[in-house]
Amino acid sequence: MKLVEKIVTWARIKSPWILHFNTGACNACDIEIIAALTPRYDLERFGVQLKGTPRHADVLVCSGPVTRQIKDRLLRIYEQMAEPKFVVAVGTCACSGGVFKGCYNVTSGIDSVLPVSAYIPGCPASPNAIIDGVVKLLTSLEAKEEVAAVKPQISGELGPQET
Amino acid sequence: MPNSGHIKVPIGPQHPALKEPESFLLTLDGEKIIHMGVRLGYNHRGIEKACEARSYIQCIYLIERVCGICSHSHSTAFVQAVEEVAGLELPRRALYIRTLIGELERIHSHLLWLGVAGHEIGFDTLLMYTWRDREVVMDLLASLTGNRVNYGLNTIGGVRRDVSEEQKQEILKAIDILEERTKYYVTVATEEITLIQRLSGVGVVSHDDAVRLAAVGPTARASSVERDVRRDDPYAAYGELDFKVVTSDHNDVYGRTLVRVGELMESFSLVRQVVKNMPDGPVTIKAPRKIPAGEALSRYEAPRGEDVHYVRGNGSEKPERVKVRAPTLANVQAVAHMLKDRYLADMAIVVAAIDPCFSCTDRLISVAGAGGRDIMTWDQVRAHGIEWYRRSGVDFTELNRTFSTGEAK
Amino acid sequence: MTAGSVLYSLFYMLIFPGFLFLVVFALAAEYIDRKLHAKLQNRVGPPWFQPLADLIKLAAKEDLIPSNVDPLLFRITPLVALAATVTAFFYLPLWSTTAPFHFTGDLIVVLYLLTIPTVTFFLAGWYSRSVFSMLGAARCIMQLFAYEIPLFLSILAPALLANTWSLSGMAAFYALHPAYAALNVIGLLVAMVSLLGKLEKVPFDIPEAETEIVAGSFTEYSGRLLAIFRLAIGIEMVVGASLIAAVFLPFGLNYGPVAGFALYLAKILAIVCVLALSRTLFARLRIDQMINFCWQVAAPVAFAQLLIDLLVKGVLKS
Amino acid sequence: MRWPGKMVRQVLFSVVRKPATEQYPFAKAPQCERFRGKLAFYAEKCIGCKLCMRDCPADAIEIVKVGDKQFEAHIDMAKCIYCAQCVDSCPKKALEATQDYELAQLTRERLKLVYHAKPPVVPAADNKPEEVAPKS
Amino acid sequence: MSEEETAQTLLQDQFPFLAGKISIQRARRIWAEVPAESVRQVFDFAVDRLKFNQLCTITGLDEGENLAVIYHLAREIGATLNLHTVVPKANPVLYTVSDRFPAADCYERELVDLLGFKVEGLPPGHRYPLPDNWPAGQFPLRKDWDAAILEGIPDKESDNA
Repeated sequence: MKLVEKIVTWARIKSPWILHFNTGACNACDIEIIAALTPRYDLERFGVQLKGTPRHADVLVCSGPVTRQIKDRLLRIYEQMAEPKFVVAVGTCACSGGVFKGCYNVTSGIDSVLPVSAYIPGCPASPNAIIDGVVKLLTSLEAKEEVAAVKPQISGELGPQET
Repeated sequence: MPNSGHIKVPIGPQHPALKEPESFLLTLDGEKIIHMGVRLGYNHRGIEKACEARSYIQCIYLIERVCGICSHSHSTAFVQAVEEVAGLELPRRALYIRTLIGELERIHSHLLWLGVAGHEIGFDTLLMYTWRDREVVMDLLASLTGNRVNYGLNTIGGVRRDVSEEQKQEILKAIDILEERTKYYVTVATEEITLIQRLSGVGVVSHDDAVRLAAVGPTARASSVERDVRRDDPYAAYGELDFKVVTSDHNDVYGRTLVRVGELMESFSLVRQVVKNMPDGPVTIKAPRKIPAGEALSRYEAPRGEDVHYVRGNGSEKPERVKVRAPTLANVQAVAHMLKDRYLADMAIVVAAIDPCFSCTDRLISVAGAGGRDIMTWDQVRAHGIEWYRRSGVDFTELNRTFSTGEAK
Repeated sequence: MTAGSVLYSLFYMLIFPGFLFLVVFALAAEYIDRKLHAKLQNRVGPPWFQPLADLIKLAAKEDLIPSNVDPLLFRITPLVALAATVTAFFYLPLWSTTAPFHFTGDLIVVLYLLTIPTVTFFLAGWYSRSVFSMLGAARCIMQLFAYEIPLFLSILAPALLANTWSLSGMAAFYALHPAYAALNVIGLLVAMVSLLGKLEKVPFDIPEAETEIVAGSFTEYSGRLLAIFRLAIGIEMVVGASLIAAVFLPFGLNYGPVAGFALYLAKILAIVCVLALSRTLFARLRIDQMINFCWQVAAPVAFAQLLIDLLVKGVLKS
Repeated sequence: MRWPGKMVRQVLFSVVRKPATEQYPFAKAPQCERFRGKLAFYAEKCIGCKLCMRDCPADAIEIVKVGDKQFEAHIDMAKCIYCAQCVDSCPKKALEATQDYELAQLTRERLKLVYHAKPPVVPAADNKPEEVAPKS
Repeated sequence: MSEEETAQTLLQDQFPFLAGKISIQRARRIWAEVPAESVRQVFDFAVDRLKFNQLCTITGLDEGENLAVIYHLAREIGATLNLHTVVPKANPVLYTVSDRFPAADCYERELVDLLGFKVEGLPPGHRYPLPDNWPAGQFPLRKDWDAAILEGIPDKESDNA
């Protein structure tokens, strides 16, 4: 039984299929996400495939501050995904609303709507940063308890790990 | 699919063909599109209002993020307007650098478009190759401005980063590579027969329609409408550079492809000219924090067409009013026209052909569909399906329960 | 029928060259297809275990079944597809002139068994009750009508020449007179094109055109059921390739099992590579273009092939 | 008659050619020197004019007075848009945009960055703020 | 005489009340103050006779007790004519130009929703640009508007606009 679980976890880590959803971003993060799939960065090395339907996807990659209009749809798409599923917030707006904080039609970041498993800041997050984030997420799945995988920052002090 | 009974297909907000959350409701008769409603506004963030609460410097970065692909276009259009209000005379070197980045941005945007167009018609190889080569110009932009996208180069009264001599050499080298690659794509685009079959005759807009619908940018130029702000209303350094406005009389997606590829070639020559005659001197002048009262209109030829920015100052640190008109708004009017009586299979490429940038468009607006219910919830889709069965003689009413996905069987 | 023979057939069906072998083979083929695709696009591509990982991961995911579909049909269609493809495999002579199971007329059976998956795709999509699935299903059937005729015609020709309706019989015939196989080159081309259509690969991936109708018939499928479908498609690729190999490339069937097996693998590999190349090179056709192509180009060419073989046969008779 | 498959030569050539893929994250290519990554703050230079806070488009940075002539910076990397306007605005060069872009974290809290002020007795030998392990 | 000055004189000859109301800001930028009642004639004249046949956009402004609107007209090559006209906030009525420029339709609906203009002759259609669950009488671009009003409203996408 243990072995089976091991194998399944291995399979999950080795084939994350992503669904990309723009929740009101400025396109910058979106083109960088596509760029991460093209030859120079080639996310398929890690088994990542871009899927069109929530049904097939394991990871929901969101970019952009959640606009009032999109919030519903975001939830609905998340519901349509099959367990186990993860949400990755790509870009500063997705992490916190960023520069759009205070615009009357945006909420603040994906985590105001969905549970987020990985934050990838950057405006836009460069393809390398996106790969870095994906790898960190996958390794965290491997080492069940999450934050262990994240290296401490080079300089400066980070906030608390869990609150 | 039996041609009895029309079926409504919601495309988006989440759909593989759209990298942005927009929604088109297609009414299909078999595979033919007989009506299309478009609904934008999923990207509506309310930027214009937010600008009135931010200082000019903060506004630059906000406006830059109206759209990530044409970020330099928007920020330049904005700072041009502000500088005109403030009555600043910019150093020529700054203008040249803006032009340089603008053209590089056009190159990256058009290459991007070529790849996306390939993807939309299932020609992923084209996507892969164009985006691979696009990385060259991305690296260039990164080394010039410090970021691959959202360059943050403009500031009121000039540009934040200068161009060094060795960078000029880099640019010329990169441009040579890109030109050679682009020549290759020209041959592919003009000779690959499966490509041409999918592009030519699709999404036709006649010259008169293009004028009537006020199309801008490559969409208009592909219908032989000579509109190019760079020539009609010169800004930055375009007055001193020589280039020709690329047009095509194909009126269809194929024409738009040719126009964009042609503009790539023009951009290469423009970049070379800029690098060659870039004057020396400072790249920025001291700009006041408080911008005097006044108003200005600024036009800019973004990769997708004409950007229009209107700025009114009131002597404070914050603008009184900022108005943005993005090119896609002018073009989206044409899409419904193009799609009439086309095949569903053409929808993706036709929409892509105007190189839509809905996030620009939606910075404030959301176009309501031309009649009819716009986007259907899944329940509505099902209701439709069942209704449609009944018309074809089968009754599934008892199955018409509300849609619940959570359950695992 | 003795217990021994029963055991033998069981082993044959389940282990080698039956189900297990097929699964491994299909995964390998999918890997080669994807890796080569990536290489052709100047990328690195997936690691060798990728198809396996995908399969296991999907199998371990939850199945979502829309509450307004018929659960039984929704679940059963993937299994039917899988069963049909696997069964078809047993009638193919792989590395000897005789297939494990054969009777006169098994050619027809194989062709129809290979049609069943497409039909199940149609049913799956049609009863998924979502717009995209239904469009995908409709396109499946249209495409079926488009490519089946050329495929049947092109395979009919060699059968006529060999004067038998049994694949094994054909294999035996061409093993005797290999020269005649050279006559069927045109048929080979047509068959390859039809196979592209059958496997729904670019330029004929219209039923699952991602940018138009999301994932076609499979839009509503997830988890285990999707895994089975993917497996069925993978096996269909191998079986289709094996069919073409058996009919059009009947070389080295009587050099004994080892050499024969190696040759067989080589043939399949070659065919898979051609498929990958074509899916790299072309843009997707529109459904109308596809149908026109199949009816106006492929079918007539196949018919020409038929005439050639008939003439040759007449010459032989006299 | 024009045959389809114009890209065939190019495509077949790439089979033998080395892929264009970078080996990231196994081999890290250096960033261009103008790259705007994570912000670094040199407390000993800061004079607390708070121009950075004033110009930040996303109010991601906060300068807190912790003592006489001692300031510490609280930077929210989840808000920062890495425009480096604060670096340009700072009159004393107390802020710098580093090359570090691998900022992904699994929790929002981990994205909050705190640069503590140095006690004035310590000479500002190297421009690095003191290394402090993440408190858990 | 420069292109701009020609346009200026032509306009002033046609409409005497425009004398002194037309300013040339710089090359290719002409601004004109037009009284609300005659804006449509000036507009048509500019489009038909002076060949300002491209409507860039329509900008709406909140000028304290008045609302204002600017029609940005452009020539294929060269100058831009900006017609600025003011209407009282109490009764902000405009006449549509969407019969001349189909694209103007959405610009004008924008004015209606965001600044509370009343545009007469606008073809019937859905409200635009704001979502359907937007509270009535709220015009975000007015200076006195406060985003706090949105707190109570559920964030839903409007399914049938």
